[in-house]
Amino acid sequence: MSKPVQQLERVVIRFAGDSGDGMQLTGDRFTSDAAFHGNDLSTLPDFPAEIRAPQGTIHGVSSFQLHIADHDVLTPGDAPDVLVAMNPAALKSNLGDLPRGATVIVDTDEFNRRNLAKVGYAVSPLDDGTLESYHVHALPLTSITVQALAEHDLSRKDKERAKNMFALGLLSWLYTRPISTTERFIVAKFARKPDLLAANIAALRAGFNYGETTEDFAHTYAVLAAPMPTGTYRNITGNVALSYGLVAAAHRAGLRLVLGTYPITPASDILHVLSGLKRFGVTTLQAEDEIAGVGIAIGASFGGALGVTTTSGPGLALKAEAIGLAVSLELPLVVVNVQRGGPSTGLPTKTEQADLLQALFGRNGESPVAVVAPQSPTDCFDAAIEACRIATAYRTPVILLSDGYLANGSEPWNVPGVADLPDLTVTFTTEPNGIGDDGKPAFHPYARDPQTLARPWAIPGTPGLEHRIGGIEKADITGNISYDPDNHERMTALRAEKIARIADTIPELAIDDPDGDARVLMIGWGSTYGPIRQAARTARLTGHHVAVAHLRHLNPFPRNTAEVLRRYERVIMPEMNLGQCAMLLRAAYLVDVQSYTAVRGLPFKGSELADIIRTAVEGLGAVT
Amino acid sequence: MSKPVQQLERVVIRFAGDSGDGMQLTGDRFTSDAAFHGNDLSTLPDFPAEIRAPQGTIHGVSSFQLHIADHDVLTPGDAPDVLVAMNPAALKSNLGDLPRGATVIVDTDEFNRRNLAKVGYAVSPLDDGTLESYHVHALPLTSITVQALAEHDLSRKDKERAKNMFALGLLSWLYTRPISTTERFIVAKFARKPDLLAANIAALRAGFNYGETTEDFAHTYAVLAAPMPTGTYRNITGNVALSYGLVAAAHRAGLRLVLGTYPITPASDILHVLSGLKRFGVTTLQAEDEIAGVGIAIGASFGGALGVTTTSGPGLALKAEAIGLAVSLELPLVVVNVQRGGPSTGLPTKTEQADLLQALFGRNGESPVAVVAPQSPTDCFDAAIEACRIATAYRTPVILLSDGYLANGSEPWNVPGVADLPDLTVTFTTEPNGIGDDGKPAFHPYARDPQTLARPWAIPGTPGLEHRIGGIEKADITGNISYDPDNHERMTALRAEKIARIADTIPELAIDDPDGDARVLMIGWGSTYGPIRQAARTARLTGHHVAVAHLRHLNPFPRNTAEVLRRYERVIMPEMNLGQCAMLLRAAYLVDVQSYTAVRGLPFKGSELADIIRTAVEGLGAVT
Amino acid sequence: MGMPTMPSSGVAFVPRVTEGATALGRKDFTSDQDVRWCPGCGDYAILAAMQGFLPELGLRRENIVFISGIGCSSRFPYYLDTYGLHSIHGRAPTFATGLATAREDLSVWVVTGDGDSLSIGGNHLIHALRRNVNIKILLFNNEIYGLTKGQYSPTSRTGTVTKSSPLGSLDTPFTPVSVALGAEATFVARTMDSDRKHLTEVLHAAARHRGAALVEIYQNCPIFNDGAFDVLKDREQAAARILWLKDGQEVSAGDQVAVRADDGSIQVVPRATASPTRIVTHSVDTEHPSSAFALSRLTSDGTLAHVPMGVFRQISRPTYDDSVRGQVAAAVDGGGGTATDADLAALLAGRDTWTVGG
Amino acid sequence: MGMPTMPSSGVAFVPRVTEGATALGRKDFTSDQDVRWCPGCGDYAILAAMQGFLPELGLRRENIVFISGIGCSSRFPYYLDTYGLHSIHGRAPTFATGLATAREDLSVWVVTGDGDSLSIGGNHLIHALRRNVNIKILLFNNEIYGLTKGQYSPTSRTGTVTKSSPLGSLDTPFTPVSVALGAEATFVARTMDSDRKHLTEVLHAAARHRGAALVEIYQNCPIFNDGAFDVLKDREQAAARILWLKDGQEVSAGDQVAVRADDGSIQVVPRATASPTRIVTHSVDTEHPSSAFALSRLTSDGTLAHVPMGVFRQISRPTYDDSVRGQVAAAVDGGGGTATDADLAALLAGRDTWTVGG
Ligand SMILES: Cc1ncc(C[n+]2csc(CCOP(=O)(O)OP(=O)(O)O)c2C)c(N)n1
Ligand SMILES: Cc1ncc(C[n+]2csc(CCOP(=O)(O)OP(=O)(O)O)c2C)c(N)n1
Ligand code: SF4
Ligand code: SF4
Ligand SMILES: [Mg+2]
Ligand SMILES: [Mg+2]
Repeated sequence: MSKPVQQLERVVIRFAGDSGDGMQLTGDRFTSDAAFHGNDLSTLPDFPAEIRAPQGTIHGVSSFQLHIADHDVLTPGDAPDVLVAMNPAALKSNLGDLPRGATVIVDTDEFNRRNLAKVGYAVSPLDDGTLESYHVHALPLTSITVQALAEHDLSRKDKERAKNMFALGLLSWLYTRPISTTERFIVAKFARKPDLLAANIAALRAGFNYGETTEDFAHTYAVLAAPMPTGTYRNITGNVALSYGLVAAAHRAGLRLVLGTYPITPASDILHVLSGLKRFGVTTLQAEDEIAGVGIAIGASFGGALGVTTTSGPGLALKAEAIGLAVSLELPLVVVNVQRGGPSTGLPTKTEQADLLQALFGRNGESPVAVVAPQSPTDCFDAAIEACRIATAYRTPVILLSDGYLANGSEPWNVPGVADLPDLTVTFTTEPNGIGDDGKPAFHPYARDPQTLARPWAIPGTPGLEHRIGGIEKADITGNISYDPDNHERMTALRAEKIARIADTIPELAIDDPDGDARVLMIGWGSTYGPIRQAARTARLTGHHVAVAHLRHLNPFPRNTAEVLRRYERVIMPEMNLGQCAMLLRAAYLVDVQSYTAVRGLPFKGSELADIIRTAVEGLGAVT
Repeated sequence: MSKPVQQLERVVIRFAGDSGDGMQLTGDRFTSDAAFHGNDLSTLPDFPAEIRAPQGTIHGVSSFQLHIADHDVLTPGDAPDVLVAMNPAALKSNLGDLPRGATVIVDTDEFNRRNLAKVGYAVSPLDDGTLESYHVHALPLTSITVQALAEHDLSRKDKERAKNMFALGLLSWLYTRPISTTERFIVAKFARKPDLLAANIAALRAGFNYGETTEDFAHTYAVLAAPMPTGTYRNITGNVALSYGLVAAAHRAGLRLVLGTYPITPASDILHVLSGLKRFGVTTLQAEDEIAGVGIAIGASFGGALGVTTTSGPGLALKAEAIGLAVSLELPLVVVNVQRGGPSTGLPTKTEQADLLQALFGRNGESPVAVVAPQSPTDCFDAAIEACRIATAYRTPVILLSDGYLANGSEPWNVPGVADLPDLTVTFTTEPNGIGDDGKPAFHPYARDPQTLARPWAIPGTPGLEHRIGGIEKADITGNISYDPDNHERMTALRAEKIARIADTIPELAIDDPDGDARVLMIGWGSTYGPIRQAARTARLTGHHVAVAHLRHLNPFPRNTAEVLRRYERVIMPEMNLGQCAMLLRAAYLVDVQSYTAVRGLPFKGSELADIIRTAVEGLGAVT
Repeated sequence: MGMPTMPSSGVAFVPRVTEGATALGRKDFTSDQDVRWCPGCGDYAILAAMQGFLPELGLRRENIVFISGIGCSSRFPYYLDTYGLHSIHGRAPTFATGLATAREDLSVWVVTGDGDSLSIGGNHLIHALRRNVNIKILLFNNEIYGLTKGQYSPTSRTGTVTKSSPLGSLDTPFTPVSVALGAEATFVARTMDSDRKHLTEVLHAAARHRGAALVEIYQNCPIFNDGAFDVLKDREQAAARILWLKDGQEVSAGDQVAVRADDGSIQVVPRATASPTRIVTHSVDTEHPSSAFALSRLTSDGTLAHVPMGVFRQISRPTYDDSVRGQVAAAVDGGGGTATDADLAALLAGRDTWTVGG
Repeated sequence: MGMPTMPSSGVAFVPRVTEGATALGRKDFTSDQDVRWCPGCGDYAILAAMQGFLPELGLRRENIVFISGIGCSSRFPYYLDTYGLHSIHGRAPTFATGLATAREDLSVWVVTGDGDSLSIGGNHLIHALRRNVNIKILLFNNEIYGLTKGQYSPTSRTGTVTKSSPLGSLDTPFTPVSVALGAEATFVARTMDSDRKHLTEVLHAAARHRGAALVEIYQNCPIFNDGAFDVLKDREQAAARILWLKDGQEVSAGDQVAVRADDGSIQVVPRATASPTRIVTHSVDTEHPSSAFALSRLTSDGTLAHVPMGVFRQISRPTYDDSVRGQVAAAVDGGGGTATDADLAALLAGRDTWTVGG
């Protein structure tokens, strides 16, 4: 590397282009390289609901942001330091997010009259001063790529399509990244298409060399590896981590995993991943709809498998009745809901946290279920295991509330050892557990474990334990149909108490307050974890003491929640909804939890929440 | 009437027998007579989920309780003064509810060995002293009836089936009721079966004469007419009143009523009633399932009709996704949910209030709807009109939360004049309401009324206003698909604010506190109205001052709710669930609303709540 | 792809009562629950037939599961001393699909009504049939909603007067056999509550079939739709109306015979007027469902003038659950047997790892 | 019962562009929204055909409504300047049923995909067909889930490798035409995105049909299932594969002809070997759907070796919406016209009233 290298602590890069430009792939590859390089990182893919809207339009813009740093990273970054804009639409739709002084790399080939007109630019923004507060690198990316591939026997179109690899090569050079891992990736991906393999490698290298050669770039940057705990690391998205968590849980429980599901964005990838894991005994059934998906899972659980169903908000609504049945049957069931923008079809590819109340209350009658929410892409793995633990130990549906940001976002993961994962061994009941009216040993499907209140799991094929269960109210112990008023009251209470007792086996709510004297608490749940921690970190830099806490269990809450909330003068809860969890906390503990909400389809920015903290702290008087 | 007449202020009678014994009919007729006689009254039918479980079994017992009085009646009565038990099963399953000193009339013909054995009586309870604390009238009802019909050319079975009319005749005599209205009813009902007509009339008269003749009854009772406001009265059940309310609302709105529904207990009767009202332009479509039912209603609303769908809990769960669409489309929609015992299939023929949170939150995303709950069978009429008013004025789904008790219970109704009903006239938009990008007049489907925030209702067939709407997030004003973060936030806020503004047009929460100095407030919603008022009345008799208030609007709450709640030292909320509305109030107002709950499939007893009030009042110190 | 060769029977992998053990009897299949149908309900007869049939089937009781939806008919599982699941309205095939796929060692039966299976549950029914999941679906068709007290159903004849159709229903009813054939069913049959012998025969055929079997059972509801099938129960009338379907035999009823018409339909005509080459010989296992479909149309006018009874179609096609298990088994075998901790560790690590401090 | 005599056309009560007014053109039916399908998507061709067809239909634009579910295809309504409703996944027929019943003066079209209509929405589809609601259902069959990025659908051929079926799909696909015929459909047709002329003809036939019309449109998805119907687009191959269905004419493709086999099926054989009496003459309006059903089976093996195209069946049966309106109208007329306040007052009071203080 002959050009000077400037060291950076962190950088936020956003790749943006047409849906057909391969921006998700480019981002993914850069991420892998960064991860491999040892940076900590966090990513935020963002794409339209349409598959491939007409080229060059705003609707068709797809982007991928990543934040890499030489230290612990909590969010994908509030604003990009570098924007790679492959066409005018990409520039136009992303410019608003750029802070002054940011770097913009554009493909001038695409800034022709037609494309400019498509997005309503009368004059090219490259020419009219629009970009004067940015560092602009305007290069004819497409034509350089085509030129670089002159020798290759490919159509012009195919050559053009390699421009994302050129861009990746250039950025790799700019951030002093070796391109060898991406080369390996290309070799694997195009194994059967040698022409494209060669072209992509050539384009990648051309991009790298271009940086080195051209005078456009004065120096390169280096973001050093972040200090991380010892371990073997990989980069992983939330959906993949969640899928692996389910497989690991089934493995540790000694149960077959049966997924019944119906595709829906942003949950479909879990189906895609699991359908490739048959080697682990995983059975995936793509059902005719969401109801059938959960029905299949419940049927499988009845048969002694770990029944799982995956969906997003509208699908969760459809599953409601069947989840209610599972509550009544008291069978294990894991319902993964990857939240997206609502109501109705809403914003299918955007993130939101607005299904919490649906998860808790979206069924007829008093129908309690456990709810667990992962807090980061890698935590999706652990949260999935936790959901499976609760489902199997308590014989209950558990709703695992991920969201679009966690699902598609990625970060480095310190891969756990299999033996370190919790032991979830399940034992099926094989012997009678009571005495019948006739004085003989009998099986009572609704007798309960005194500790957990879980009922026995006796599966078909077990001789002597033949029994019938259903969704009509059942007599305590025997499980026979009962319309008795006292029994109904007792069973309703038992179902509620069983869920409440899960709190016996979950950790208390931990508080992060390094200064020890905070008077303001910011509390969150789910994917706001990163932004909240980032905000606290930022606010503390300016001397604003704040405590933060994060709820991973939404039902039941940790036992010490009341005590934690009452300890602070102000409690603020940021949520990507209109205050759903805050409502629950207020009702449960009569604490004036104040909502700070945003419903924008995007995660909070750390800086935004830091401001909230500062205002709150200052509102209480002297900053300590 | 030759026997002495004893005057009573009130009496509670329960008819109980086999599902095939016609107890519901008997109760209905007695109710009609009492109503016609001018009593105030309230009824509580109670029957199993099975159609006609095997004769003589406990599962097959069907009962009908009614409370008649010479004064304002609020509940069907805490406990029967008189039990008519047509067989051992009916006696066994109802005896526990009888206070000492109650009257029991039994049909000895049915107390044979076989029937006694069926319900586990080794010795007849008529013989073993079981009934010694009751006034027992043991008569061979069946055989007297058969005897009385000796001349009739009918099978023995048909004769036996008239025994309910004999019992009705006897009770009519006992409570000094003329049997002429029932005779008219029989004439109408059996118009095409003269044999049965004659036999039923004969049995009815025989029962009446039996009382007069036999020495078993020493005197008769009279419950005088209750003083009631001037008006024309009829007796009506909640389901019928609700159906009529829908028809009246459509009439007053000038809209066609289109019901899309799927049968489910206890809501089916609304379909049955409305399907008979085609003369009022009412269109009823029995759909293939609940989803289709609500889809039909929404489609009809899109076309300018008043779209209504009716269901019970499990059906509401299935409708969730489509209701969410209606929230996004902002079209009028009335969803009637007649709550029953849950979760899952639960207790299909019993009452409960456990779908409140489902109504509010049972959908994906932030998906606000208005919720209205009737408080008595007759109020079902007014609440239905109110739901239609809100739906049409605010272009929103409204969930009307009735329950099994209101649905099947009945009471006298002061029939309103049509002209006194609210004017719900709706105007469709017929002209462009904005200016397009091209500067020409344009139709903006999401421009809003500044007051109500309702969007225009422009129906197909209106030239020039062609537009497309859907469940993906829409741009403010234009309604075009929009994935813009700011727009989504704005639209989410607008949808919430529109529902909040309904509070501008609903009455404030009224307080009943005759003493003016109560420190305890008992607040309720829905069908707990009667028991709570009754409880307050009872408690006040012993000098326990209490205020009561009742929420008819559950979303939004009346504007003064906070102020009301904060005025009292203790606030108690009885609910037939685990505290759902209390949770909402606690969260909204941070007031320590204390739940008193019962989940027994039965309404509260007034006495039970009176005790709660007394304990609360006494807990505060000196009773004033 | 390692698909195993197709097992030949619907109960191929279900353990049988072992030789020498005392055979099970009707009582062994009778649960301790009181039966709660109305007096005279056709469901009693079907239950009795089932309790007689199950011992004949020779399977271990604990390996039999009955799954139902909601409706009078759906109470069926409670009365059999096997494993049972009384689920929610219309969804029974979904639970059965999950169970049958997870467990090849079970004999899985679905009991459903005409409303449960064809109204709210129509979609699950047709998907279970096309997938050919190894479950046996018994559709109790009483042409009415019994449990909700008598509204018309998707099989009620047009013009049926009920509480919800006081002026007569307007919908054209489904013919369940036609629906099933249009949905790629591999086994479709029809029988009747009152004909214990035929019912039992059909149950045997269904149990033997490897794949989804739809059995329509005409069932009388004396309370809300009494006598709907009386013409088929009257000996004399039945003889003229019922066309017994027997593989390899002519389709006929008394002196009438089924003939294939020029327009592709099947008509029933007096034998005297039938051209012999046109007479329909029933073949349950023709690959093409067209003949079975044409037969199914004989009842579509609702008059019950000509009612084929028996197995319309029974063909062999890989079952969904066998195939699913086959793919999983092949993957497991191909990976060297049940996944070990090491296999899982390799999965979790993936291909792109790096090591810190190691 | 006052049932009005049956209207003859699907648009009988829909106002037409008045004589003398300038006829509408393609532009009048083009909305101001940017079309957002992928380049090369078959949906573009169907949209173009529709925008050409609608002016020909001669109806007033404001009386046309397009209703769709969710899927790429379901974005269709946004691009037409008529009234439109983009609803939720699988449920479009329900909204259409409500609208068509409430409003006889509208021409109601449903646009749906193979997943939307046959996976999640299968039940609503078959019920709309059996009821014969006067709606036109256009099923864009690309044999894939497009919008969710390419999972197999209920019409995907067995063995299809997708993201959710990496070892090949296992389900037997539905043949949409067979499903519809099994569900009592009165109008069933098939056409193709690329054949604008035939597509337009079929749309005309569907529009004219009074009742539910199901039109299956083979549609290419270049992104996730490219070329699924290419053999039908290649001129030469198409000639040998496509059997054009024309009422009253022989069913044939090039030198091959459809014959009715002994087993009730229809086979395609070289004309030379065909017995003339066996050759199938197509008749769209036979009451019996058996012949249409047998024709529909020609494509069930997924090879597209023989593909009937055109109208399989078009028979006349009262529509649900006409009948519903008829019952209401009869009741209203019978009651002396639109209910007045007095009528309502009488209803509210009922027959058993008493008066207090009056
Ligand atoms: C989700 C839901 N919708 C509606 C119902 C009410 N319901 C119960 S059974 C039934 C129909 C029963 O008819 P069918 O399936 O023919 O069974 P049958 O009672 O005639 O045996 C209905 C509508 C329900 N239990 N759940
Ligand atoms: C309730 C619900 N479930 C799932 C989805 C996700 N989804 C949207 S479209 C679709 C399938 C689309 O396939 P198809 O109907 O064939 O339409 P195409 O995109 O191929 O035109 C699915 C599964 C959804 N939007 N809503
Ligand atoms: S209602 Fe009909 S189907 Fe139901 S149990 Fe009674 S007789 Fe049988
Ligand atoms: S994914 Fe396929 S069906 Fe969807 S728009 Fe693109 S090409 Fe068309
Ligand atoms: Mg039925
Ligand atoms: Mg498709």
